[in-house]
Amino acid sequence: MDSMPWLTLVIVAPLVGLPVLLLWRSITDEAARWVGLAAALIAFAVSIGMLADFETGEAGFQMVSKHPWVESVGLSWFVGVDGFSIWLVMVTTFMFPIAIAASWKVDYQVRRYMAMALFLETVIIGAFLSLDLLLFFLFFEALLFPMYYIIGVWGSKRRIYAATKFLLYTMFGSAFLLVGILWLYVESGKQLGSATFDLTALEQLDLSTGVGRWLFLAFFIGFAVKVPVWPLHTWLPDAHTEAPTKGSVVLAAILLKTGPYGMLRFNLDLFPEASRYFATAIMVLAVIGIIYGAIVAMMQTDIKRLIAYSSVSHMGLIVLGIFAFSAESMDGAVLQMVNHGLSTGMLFLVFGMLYERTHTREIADLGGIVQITPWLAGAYVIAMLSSIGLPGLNNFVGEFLVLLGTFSVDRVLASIAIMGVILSAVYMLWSYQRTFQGSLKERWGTLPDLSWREGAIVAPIVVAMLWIGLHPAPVLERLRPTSEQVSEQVRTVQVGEPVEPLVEASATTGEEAP
Amino acid sequence: MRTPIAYFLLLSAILFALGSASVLLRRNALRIFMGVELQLNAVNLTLVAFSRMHLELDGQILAFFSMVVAAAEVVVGLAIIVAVFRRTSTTDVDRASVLHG
Amino acid sequence: MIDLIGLAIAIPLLAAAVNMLFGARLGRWAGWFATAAMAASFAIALGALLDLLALPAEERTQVVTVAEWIRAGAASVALDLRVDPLSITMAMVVTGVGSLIHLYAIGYMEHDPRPGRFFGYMNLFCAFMLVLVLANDFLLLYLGWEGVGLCSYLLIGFWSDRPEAARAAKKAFITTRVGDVLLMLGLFVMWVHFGSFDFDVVLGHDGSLPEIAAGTATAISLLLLGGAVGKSAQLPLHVWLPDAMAGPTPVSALIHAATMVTAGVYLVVRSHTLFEISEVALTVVAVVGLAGALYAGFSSLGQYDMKRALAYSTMSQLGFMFLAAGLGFYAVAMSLLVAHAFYKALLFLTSGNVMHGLHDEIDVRRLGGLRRDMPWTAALFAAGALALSGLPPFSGFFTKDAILELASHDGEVWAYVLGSLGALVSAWYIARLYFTAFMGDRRYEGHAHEASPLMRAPLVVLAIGALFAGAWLAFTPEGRLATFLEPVVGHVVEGHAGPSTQVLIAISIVLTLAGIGIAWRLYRPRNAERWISFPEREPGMAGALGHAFYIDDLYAWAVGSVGLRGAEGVAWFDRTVIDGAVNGVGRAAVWASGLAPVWQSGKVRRYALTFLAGGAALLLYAAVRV
Amino acid sequence: MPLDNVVFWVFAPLSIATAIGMIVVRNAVHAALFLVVNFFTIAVMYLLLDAPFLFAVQIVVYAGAIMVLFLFVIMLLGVDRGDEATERLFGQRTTAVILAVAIVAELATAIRAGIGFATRAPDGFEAANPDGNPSALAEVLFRDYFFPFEVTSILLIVAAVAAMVLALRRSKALTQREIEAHAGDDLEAYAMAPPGGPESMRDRGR
Repeated sequence: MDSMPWLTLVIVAPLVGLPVLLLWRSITDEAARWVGLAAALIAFAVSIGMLADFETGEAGFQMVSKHPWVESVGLSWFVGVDGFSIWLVMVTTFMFPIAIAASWKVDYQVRRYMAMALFLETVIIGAFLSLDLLLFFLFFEALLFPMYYIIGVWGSKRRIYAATKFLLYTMFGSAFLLVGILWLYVESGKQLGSATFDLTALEQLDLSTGVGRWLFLAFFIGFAVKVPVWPLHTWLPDAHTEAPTKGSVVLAAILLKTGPYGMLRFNLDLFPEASRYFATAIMVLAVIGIIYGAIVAMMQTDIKRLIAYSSVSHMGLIVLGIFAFSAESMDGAVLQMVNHGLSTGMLFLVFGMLYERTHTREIADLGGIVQITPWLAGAYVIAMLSSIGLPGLNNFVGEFLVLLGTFSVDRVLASIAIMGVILSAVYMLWSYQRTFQGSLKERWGTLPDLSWREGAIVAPIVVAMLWIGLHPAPVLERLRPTSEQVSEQVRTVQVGEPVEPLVEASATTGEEAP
Repeated sequence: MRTPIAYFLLLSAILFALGSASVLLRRNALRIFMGVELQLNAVNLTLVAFSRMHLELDGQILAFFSMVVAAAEVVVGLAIIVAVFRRTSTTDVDRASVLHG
Repeated sequence: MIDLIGLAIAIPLLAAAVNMLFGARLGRWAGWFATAAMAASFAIALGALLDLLALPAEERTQVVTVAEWIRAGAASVALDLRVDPLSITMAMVVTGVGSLIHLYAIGYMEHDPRPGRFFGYMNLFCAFMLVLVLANDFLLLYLGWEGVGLCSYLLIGFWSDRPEAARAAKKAFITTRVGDVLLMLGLFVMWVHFGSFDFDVVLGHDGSLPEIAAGTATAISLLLLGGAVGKSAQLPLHVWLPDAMAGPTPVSALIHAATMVTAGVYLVVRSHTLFEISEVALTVVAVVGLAGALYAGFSSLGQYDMKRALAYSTMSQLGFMFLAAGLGFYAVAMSLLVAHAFYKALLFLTSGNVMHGLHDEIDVRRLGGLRRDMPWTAALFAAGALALSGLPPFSGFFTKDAILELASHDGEVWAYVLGSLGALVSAWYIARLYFTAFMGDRRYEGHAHEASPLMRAPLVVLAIGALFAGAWLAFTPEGRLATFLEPVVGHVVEGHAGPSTQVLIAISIVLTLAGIGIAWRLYRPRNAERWISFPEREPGMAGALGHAFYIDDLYAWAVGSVGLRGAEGVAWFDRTVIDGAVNGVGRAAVWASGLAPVWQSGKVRRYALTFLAGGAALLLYAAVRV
Repeated sequence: MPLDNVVFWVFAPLSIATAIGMIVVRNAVHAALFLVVNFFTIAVMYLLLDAPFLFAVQIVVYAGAIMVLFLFVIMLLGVDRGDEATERLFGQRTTAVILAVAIVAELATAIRAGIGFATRAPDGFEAANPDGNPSALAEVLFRDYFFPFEVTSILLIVAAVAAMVLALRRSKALTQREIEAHAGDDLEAYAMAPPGGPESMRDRGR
């Protein structure tokens, strides 16, 4: 607590590269890349320091630092870390240097590209660490902007369409979120005497059942678009497909996590009663998402789209774990956020390497690649196996815990959700068979295998996957107190009368009704 | 001075309406411009009439300024018409609809 | 040596890593390296076995903690290894037969460009298989379970440039994954009920039974059986096994005959207490096994591809093991498992010799008379066939027929009658393979070269095991293996119903000879034309047998036609309805904003008109107000 | 009938007639000439309203300078005829006429409500123009309105400069033949043309 202000440091760490990138206009592309990588590595190093200072076994927020910022509106620089956010920050700082290194071959506007990447990293970390709702919202919205540019400027053919869709769709969700936040702000002014965005203060608010439920929905829609929860998912395949490799990696690995993280941090904390009330409905949506995403993934002819739909499926599992409210499933959900970041990130990464060589995303154009690039195929296989939840690799642990925790709460939903495990094997292996196996097409005769640089990019992820897969204890033991506390807190809440509030609430909260 | 002030005002109204009609009906930019000048003159007439009625000179002063500004406006307006004509060889304002939504 | 049992897993694992990463540098030494690793592993397992034998019977369950794996909520899974008679028996099979097959594979894969990867996968497989059998809890078992599935996938698809291999690999993985998911569900129920995955808790220890209601036990047992059925290629999840023969032959021998497919039997035997609490589940095991034994036995008769015929034979034999386990004769099931590992590995490897000598020709219609070109191979195959057919004093007799005998004594008439029919068919199909492939006239071009000594040596060892292992394991009054396994599986009280043992033995011998006799009548050299033209004469029957009663085709139709159509429908729904709605909202907004510019026509006079109209309206307003 | 009444009733109809003439004639030169006459009539009205200075200014500035400019531009551009008879904008003519009539009616109503049709200007305007109208105006203009007056001068300078800038030929002028070659082109085509339109237009003209 009284040592280093780790959280503030880790938020601003990526920014150390920005002055160089922004002010030194004649910087060479190569130097710009190194500056970007160095800044991202500094951030990683700082986050290691944060992790080292983290007290294992504590449930609440640690390393909290709070400074008034814009006092006229009650905005304060209020950051803190707990068992949930620490791992999301870790995976962010871990994946960013990798993503930056993976985009070494970008040669258009490199200086701006790197600047965007670093700015994006800062706002994502900021979103994970903010405990002030307005501060969170600022970061949450600010991350759209660099992502919009990364897709729109460095993306592939339909990038403008995808970037616009991404931006508008997520802004649509955020509008609800903003209304919800402002409502709480006003409400806190009434109840606490002074209006505030402070999460720990807002927790104390006494909301009527109806208001709580409407606000829950407003928050939920805001986060559900980001997750994305079925049926709000269609921006994701377009954004993933058109984004450059780095964009896809960051989008899949980190950006999507702000959605479930928001649910975990805000929905469950602020509206426990409504969370319970809507849990079954949301779990049903999540299970639909799992199965539906997998089925649609199966039918894709474009690998990046396939991976994107597999994300829909996997993110459904995370939401399922959150709203099952058992300590195991919550552990699993958070772990799965990390895992999904690693495995899907790596899938995009490795496929991006293949794409650099072949310039096609169509399954039908590929085939037999394994014969000439066994190492690349091997890396893809590892990512694929992780993604389909093979024991010994990271995803299994999370998936297993989520399903186990869910099963103890709702057997039927868990039993349906587990079909996703079969379907994931189907679509992954089928696409692997058609792209990497079979007879080699002549035009790919001379593809080079993984270079040392690419191997060095992939290797840390593989190590992390194996580490989490074989020895998840260090992650879980820092996670467990928090998830136990949160799940306990939600489960002890009584669900109020189910019918009356909605009509009444719509009369009082008319402006936020969708 | 036996003529009621209202007659001047009515004349001014009619001239203004006719100037407006010229603006609305003609397509030649120059003739639209002439319509505008007629409108301005109609208004000047009103100003002077009221000046007479209220026994104040301010109305005349305003009319005077109006004339000066009109002169400036005509200079610039005609220059614009000439410039547009140079590019497009027409003074038909209906052809100049680039700024449609 | 018991404490070092972890090394039995670690050594092949390490060797696998070395082979996969640096296989290219090792070149031809990769095979020797991998075999050495397996031999070391075998030595450790053997040492553990000897240590175990030195202990008194009741102390023969040892748990070795290696590390902790998962701890979340209350879930804690330690990386414990269990060394007890059952697991060490399995470990001996895996390492012993595994070593021999590795040795054989050195010769077999001689000309392959990537031996490093092949042997890496093989070693990895053995490591996972050992994790599976040595696990002390179900979660670790599950790790091994999926791990061997992965290796099976990688090895079936090893020649990935062959489309049928890639397809078969995918099919194998996905089909077994269906079973795996059932197993995982079983684990969940287990967790909800016991709050633990530990064998001692879930299965009871030191003879005490777990505290569980019969209904829950049935649920867990049937879900576990689901996993076993998938992995052991039993009805109805058997369709992957015949296709899996697209992999290299040592793979078929090791994974799809000797070890991995027997994991299901191991699982049932291991969790027998649960199955016993739920009587229903045990009966289901027996029924599934018996049905599989018969179904696969007849299906084998319709195959012309030697390896496919052997695959169905494997399935049939596994059916017998399930039958034995279902009837409660765990020790016999295990001894059949051990014996089968020897003779089926031998049979596969000899058919591998045939492929090796004849450029991958494996269709018996284009073989024949191999006895003359490949005398060693023919003799070795004959040894395997004898062991399988169940003639005394060879292995099959002491294992398979022992099951029937016990069934009869227990008064399980239906099991005995149908099982005997299965035994007859077994003798029939294996004799058929020998007669058609090795006897009669050559139907192939050129010269089939005999396998090299390096490839023959392990086969000889296997042949000795195949012929006599059954006898050796059974050769004490109680049965040597049965006594050894007693601390784990309990003692079988033999019944006294039905005919006496002597009569049963006589019947068994007669049936076996009858099977061989039928095969001789149908497939002897001078009838070659007849059986080769059988499909033309009896297309219906030949088709049903050859397609294994069309179950696979039914699945293919269900998946390929119904399933894919449905999935296409969902994808269409996603594109047009869900995304259509999203884009529709966008289009609506664009359309709406397109309405406004209609007014902004760009016509100056229109603007002037509007302006004037506004002025007139304002004046009118003023006039009305005043 | 007093003289001013007579003058009014002579010049007011003339004013309206010339305004109508300006609208209806086809030839732009004729329209301009009608407008000149109209400005004269308005100048007379100023005279009637005891504003002799504005009378003079009206004649000099409007009827003289401005209308000469108009005529000059009409002649320069050669667009003295050909203002099309057909109306292409739907309902423009009808609406315009209705609006014109409506405005007259509304203003008449307003005048009637405001000052009544019979109100006459009070006498005693001479008191406001002690030394005659021009000097009285000068008194007010250069005392009360001095600053706006000076601003006006700046405005005029700016306008003059602006006119020069606008009329300046930035590139080589189009030859008459090129203008004719593009006479039918739509303005939009040039809006779509790349920057440096005249150049590209010249290229296309070749």
